[in-house]
Amino acid sequence: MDFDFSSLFAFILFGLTIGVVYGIVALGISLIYSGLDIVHFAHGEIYMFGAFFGLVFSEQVGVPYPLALLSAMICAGVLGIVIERVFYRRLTRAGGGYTVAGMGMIICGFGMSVVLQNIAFLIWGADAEPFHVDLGEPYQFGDISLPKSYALTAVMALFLMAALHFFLVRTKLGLAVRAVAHNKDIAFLMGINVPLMISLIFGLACALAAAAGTLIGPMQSVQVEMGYLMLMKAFAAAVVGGFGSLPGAIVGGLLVGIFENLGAAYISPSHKDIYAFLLLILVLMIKPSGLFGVEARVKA
Amino acid sequence: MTVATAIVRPFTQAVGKLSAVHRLAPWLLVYLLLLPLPYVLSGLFNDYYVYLANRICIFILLTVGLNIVKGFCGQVTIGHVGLYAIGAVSSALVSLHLGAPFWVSFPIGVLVAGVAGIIVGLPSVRLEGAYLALATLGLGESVRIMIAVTPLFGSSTGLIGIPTPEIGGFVFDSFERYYYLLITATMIGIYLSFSILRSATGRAFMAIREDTIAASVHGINVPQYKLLAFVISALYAGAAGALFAHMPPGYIHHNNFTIIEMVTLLLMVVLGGIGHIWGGVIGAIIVTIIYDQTLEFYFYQPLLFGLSMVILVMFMPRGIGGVIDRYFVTRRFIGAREGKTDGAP
Amino acid sequence: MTATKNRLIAAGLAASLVAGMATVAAAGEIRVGITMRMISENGQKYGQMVMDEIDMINKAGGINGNTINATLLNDECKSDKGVANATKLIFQEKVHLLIGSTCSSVSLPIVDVTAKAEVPQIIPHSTNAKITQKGSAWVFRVPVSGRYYAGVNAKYVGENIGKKIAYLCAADAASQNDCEAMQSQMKSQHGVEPAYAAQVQEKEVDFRTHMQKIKTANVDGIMIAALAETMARALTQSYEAGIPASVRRIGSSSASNSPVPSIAGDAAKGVFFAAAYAAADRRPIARLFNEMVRKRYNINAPDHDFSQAYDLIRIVELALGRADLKLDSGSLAADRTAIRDAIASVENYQGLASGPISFCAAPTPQCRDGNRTAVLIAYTKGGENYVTEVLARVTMPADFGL
Amino acid sequence: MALLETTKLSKSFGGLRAVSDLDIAIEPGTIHGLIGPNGSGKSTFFNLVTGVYQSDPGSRIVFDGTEITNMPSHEVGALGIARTFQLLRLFSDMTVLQNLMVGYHTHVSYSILTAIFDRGAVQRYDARTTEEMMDLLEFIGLADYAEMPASELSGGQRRLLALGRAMAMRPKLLMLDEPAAGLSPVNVEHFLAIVMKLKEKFGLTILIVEHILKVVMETCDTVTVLDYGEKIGEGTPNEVKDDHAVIEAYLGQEMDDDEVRAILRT
Repeated sequence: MDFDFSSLFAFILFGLTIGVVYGIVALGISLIYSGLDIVHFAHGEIYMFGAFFGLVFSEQVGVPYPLALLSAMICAGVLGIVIERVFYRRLTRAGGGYTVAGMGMIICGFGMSVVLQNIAFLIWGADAEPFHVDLGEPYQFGDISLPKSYALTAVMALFLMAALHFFLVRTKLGLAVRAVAHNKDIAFLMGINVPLMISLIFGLACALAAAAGTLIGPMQSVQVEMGYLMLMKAFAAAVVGGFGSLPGAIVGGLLVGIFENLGAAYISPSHKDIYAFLLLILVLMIKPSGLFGVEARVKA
Repeated sequence: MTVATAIVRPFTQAVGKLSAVHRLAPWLLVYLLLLPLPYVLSGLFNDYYVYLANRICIFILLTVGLNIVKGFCGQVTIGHVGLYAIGAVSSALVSLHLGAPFWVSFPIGVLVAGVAGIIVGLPSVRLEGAYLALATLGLGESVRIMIAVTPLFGSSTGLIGIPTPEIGGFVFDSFERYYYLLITATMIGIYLSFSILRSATGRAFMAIREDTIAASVHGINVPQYKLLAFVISALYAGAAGALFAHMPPGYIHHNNFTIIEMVTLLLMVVLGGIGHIWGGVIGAIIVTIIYDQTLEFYFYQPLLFGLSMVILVMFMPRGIGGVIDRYFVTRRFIGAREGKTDGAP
Repeated sequence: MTATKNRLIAAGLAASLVAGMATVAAAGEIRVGITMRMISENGQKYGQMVMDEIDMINKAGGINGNTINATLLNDECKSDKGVANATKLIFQEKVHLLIGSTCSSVSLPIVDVTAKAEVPQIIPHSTNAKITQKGSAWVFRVPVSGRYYAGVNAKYVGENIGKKIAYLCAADAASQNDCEAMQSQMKSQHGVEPAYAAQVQEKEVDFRTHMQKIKTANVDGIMIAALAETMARALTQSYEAGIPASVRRIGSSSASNSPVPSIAGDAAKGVFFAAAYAAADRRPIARLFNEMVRKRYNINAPDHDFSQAYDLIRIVELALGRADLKLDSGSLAADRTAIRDAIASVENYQGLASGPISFCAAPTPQCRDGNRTAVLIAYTKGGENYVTEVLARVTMPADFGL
Repeated sequence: MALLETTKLSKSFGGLRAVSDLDIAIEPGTIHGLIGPNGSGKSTFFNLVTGVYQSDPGSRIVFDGTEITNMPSHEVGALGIARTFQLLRLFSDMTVLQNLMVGYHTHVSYSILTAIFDRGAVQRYDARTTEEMMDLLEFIGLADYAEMPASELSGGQRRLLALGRAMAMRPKLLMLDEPAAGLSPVNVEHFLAIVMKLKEKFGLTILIVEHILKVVMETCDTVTVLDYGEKIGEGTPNEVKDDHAVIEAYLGQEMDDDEVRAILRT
């Protein structure tokens, strides 16, 4: 393929617009990890559920798109809180013993993703559902056309990140969340309602995933299987940025987006989904803590 | 629990007596008892159950290997199907393109999977818990994608017509005949896993699982043992893969190695009992049979499997094997208390 | 005491398990096993249609007085599950005839299973050319083999659209096969290489990189070979990328599936493809069929998967009627052979399909790829209520593409 | 010559200097005490010696004539340094006997290949090891619990098991990290008695970190006092007890008599 800068610019732009979506999902994963010390393997399915919620509100209930986005976020947030309260809390509280603590959580998350995926399958079937949001003609940058939906996604994503940042840094509730993320025992001693905060963290993370799903739905259509690949990429993004680091998740998402688009454009398009994983391995080899992560200290 | 006792107790007693004769005696006896199984199954039921027995054997090899790295060494890998796929594809390729007999391609498949295990293991030994799970999850899927898009590895058509093994004119071309091969490999696999795990190596694995730092301080080279566990499990996966590839009808396709297969393996290990040597065996048998019996409810099957995984982890984290272990521990515990009544420090 | 009791309970459990697993095959019925991909909505509906049709045959008195007992299993389009299903149907259900599968990657290994067990297998919808090239005497294919589609497509494209074609091929068995065959046909018929060719993943969601490249390559047409949903996404994104409608979009045979127009919407307009059935068919039989499917399964215009499944059942009905079946406990093998020979004797069956379906006894692709006629169809309107038109109907020589 | 000698041993975590230019020499055959307030670097010292942490450049640790600075933990263990942990870190899901067998790991002479291909030899070897370990369990009084999972033991038994596991390594230097924490006075006596017997029997050198000063005062030959990662005093228990700097660091000035008594357990 001939090389020219206009194409390169286009590919980077494509990478950025999809990367921002990876970033939002990764943000949720990072939030859960820093708050609860668990890796949420069912987050891809929450993203899928979010997309379906958005679809239902937009196409079947018939509310305007922005309202559908908000409703989907709320629904997914509630779903997340229910899952956390009913299933995960039991495991995190149980503690002790290798089977229960680490591995149990991962297996439970894995099982949960199968459960959620199949519930969605029973409700909505396996076929992709069209999600029509007509925003008008794409933007034109010279030879490159950028559909408005992608532009909107990028704007929305940036807005969500800013909102989350504002919430965490500027509000009292956000401070409490950060305290819980930092150290649950101390937060408890300071009189913070730790279980409530954990639910809040989980709900927030799931709402973010739903936002991503609703934003990307119109561009890629909504399907039960969509969660798994998104999970892989969002994990890669979270690890690349530094697990548990919120700005890192965004930067990681953008990097993964650009990396896989350039790889697909210049190396081989059929290996596209592998590039995210390659980036993940590369980062783990060179700097296991990720770009923004802090080296964890072993306590003997 | 008591029903389980009734099943387990006479069995353990018999094994105890036999072991006194020779340590291999119980193994040989079980092997000889299992050899004519195809005739029993096809006589009692039909050939389909022989096929199921073959599937179970392959799953047992996979879960026993997975249990070593996961249950014993405590490393959460989700990329086991990737290694399984590597074993299958490499053995198939060697026999398809180089015309090598099974007896050459099989060890090559196992070795290639082992080497892949080393390549994966080297970065993985530095990773802990969640990171390892993520990295291996990506690995499994990457292997599948590589197979799916590379024409040499079968791509979307799959590898067709992988030759069946043959020894001195005896061709393992039916499910009954292939069973002999599989049961032999499975028995050897289980026996070797016992040999490894009931030795200093197995104890080192368990120590790493329980407490990495304490293990290291007590003289265990943690990275080396983690790598070893990885490679051993990769060898098991490779063997299972190669056996799967050559099983009639000799066809492999990348969609045999998806995340769903990994979930099934996980369920088998969790149900049988993580860190219990027989766990994978029990899990593989039960899950395969339940899967078969619920085939007609295919809409709800994955949901059922996912849900049982979640519920097992929540309420029975050590699976069936754990319950059996617990029974023995309780017995010994009571025994110890009764034997020593004057009170310990 | 309790130990004995427990042992009894254990023995009872084992015994009931054994009893549950052993099923006795009843005599006097024709047993048909079906393995299909029962995941997608359409997949479920084809399966439903096949079962409904069999029910109707039974209600109308069966075949020569014998009822058909059909068992339907889901293979999820996975080869190992397909093999397991086929084995279960053949050995446990002791079927006389196996119908399946809808996926090439599942039909391919099952061919060997049925060949070895000597059970006739009839395929409702797998286009991979290799299926019948294995030389099994027990396999019959109702749909059009991928090799014919490619020839028809290439001829039409080269003569009516242009020779500068870009290819986007998804990595599933049918699409890859279609794509490769099309490229080689373009080369042999018109002597051109692809203007752009990329293999994408089976369920790719983002095609913008490719569309950008194709846009700069300035092509006459884009061939998109992919499963329905992937194709629909690619079509939509090709317009988003600003590739004008004057560049024709060519689909693989799965473009006939209804998700393509319903997801792609307006982007489906102008897409053309080769298939085995056109809903726009004006024949009375086709009109009746369309109405039946619309009424029973709530599908606006049935795609060729429906018509092929329907034709298959009619062919099976015909063949079973002709076969001399004993249907007692000892005649299983003889009955299977009789059914095979009866299917092989079907000649010039004219049903819904694009062309007559003929089989013959030799275990060669020429004999076992029943339908050699493809219709070229184009969408004139996308969306849920899509409309198609027939561009051409082409019959290929039996050994074309071998 | 000292059995263990550190020179300019330092460790910083970010900006915090947990251990700073520490020179400590432990003479063979002695019981050396290490005391200091919370966060004075005692545990960090343990972790540096046993290779759990990497020390800062310029540090040097020599054990029995071998430089072990920044040596991986397992090699340090193989050289003959055994330690216990404040939080014990037992292998809870393994039996008591298996815990000891893991301790013995460095002395196991068969390889993985032997384990795979000659199970008989392994069984014979492990049977001999088991006998030795049973002797050790007898010695510490846990023989009856050999087959019990470590998680089933009581608090006192768990401390003993940690000690036994360390002893299974056949160490030259035994490092005990707050061995008496959480034990009742009677059990402390019992525990110390066993430690002393072990020292006699195996000719051990012992380094002990302890909060309960009474323990240190009664058992140690030499005591080193740390504060903020620096050595602020060293000598016999009696010398240290009267050291002004030590008292100030250790007890602070605001403490009343009751608190002092509580710490000293007098």
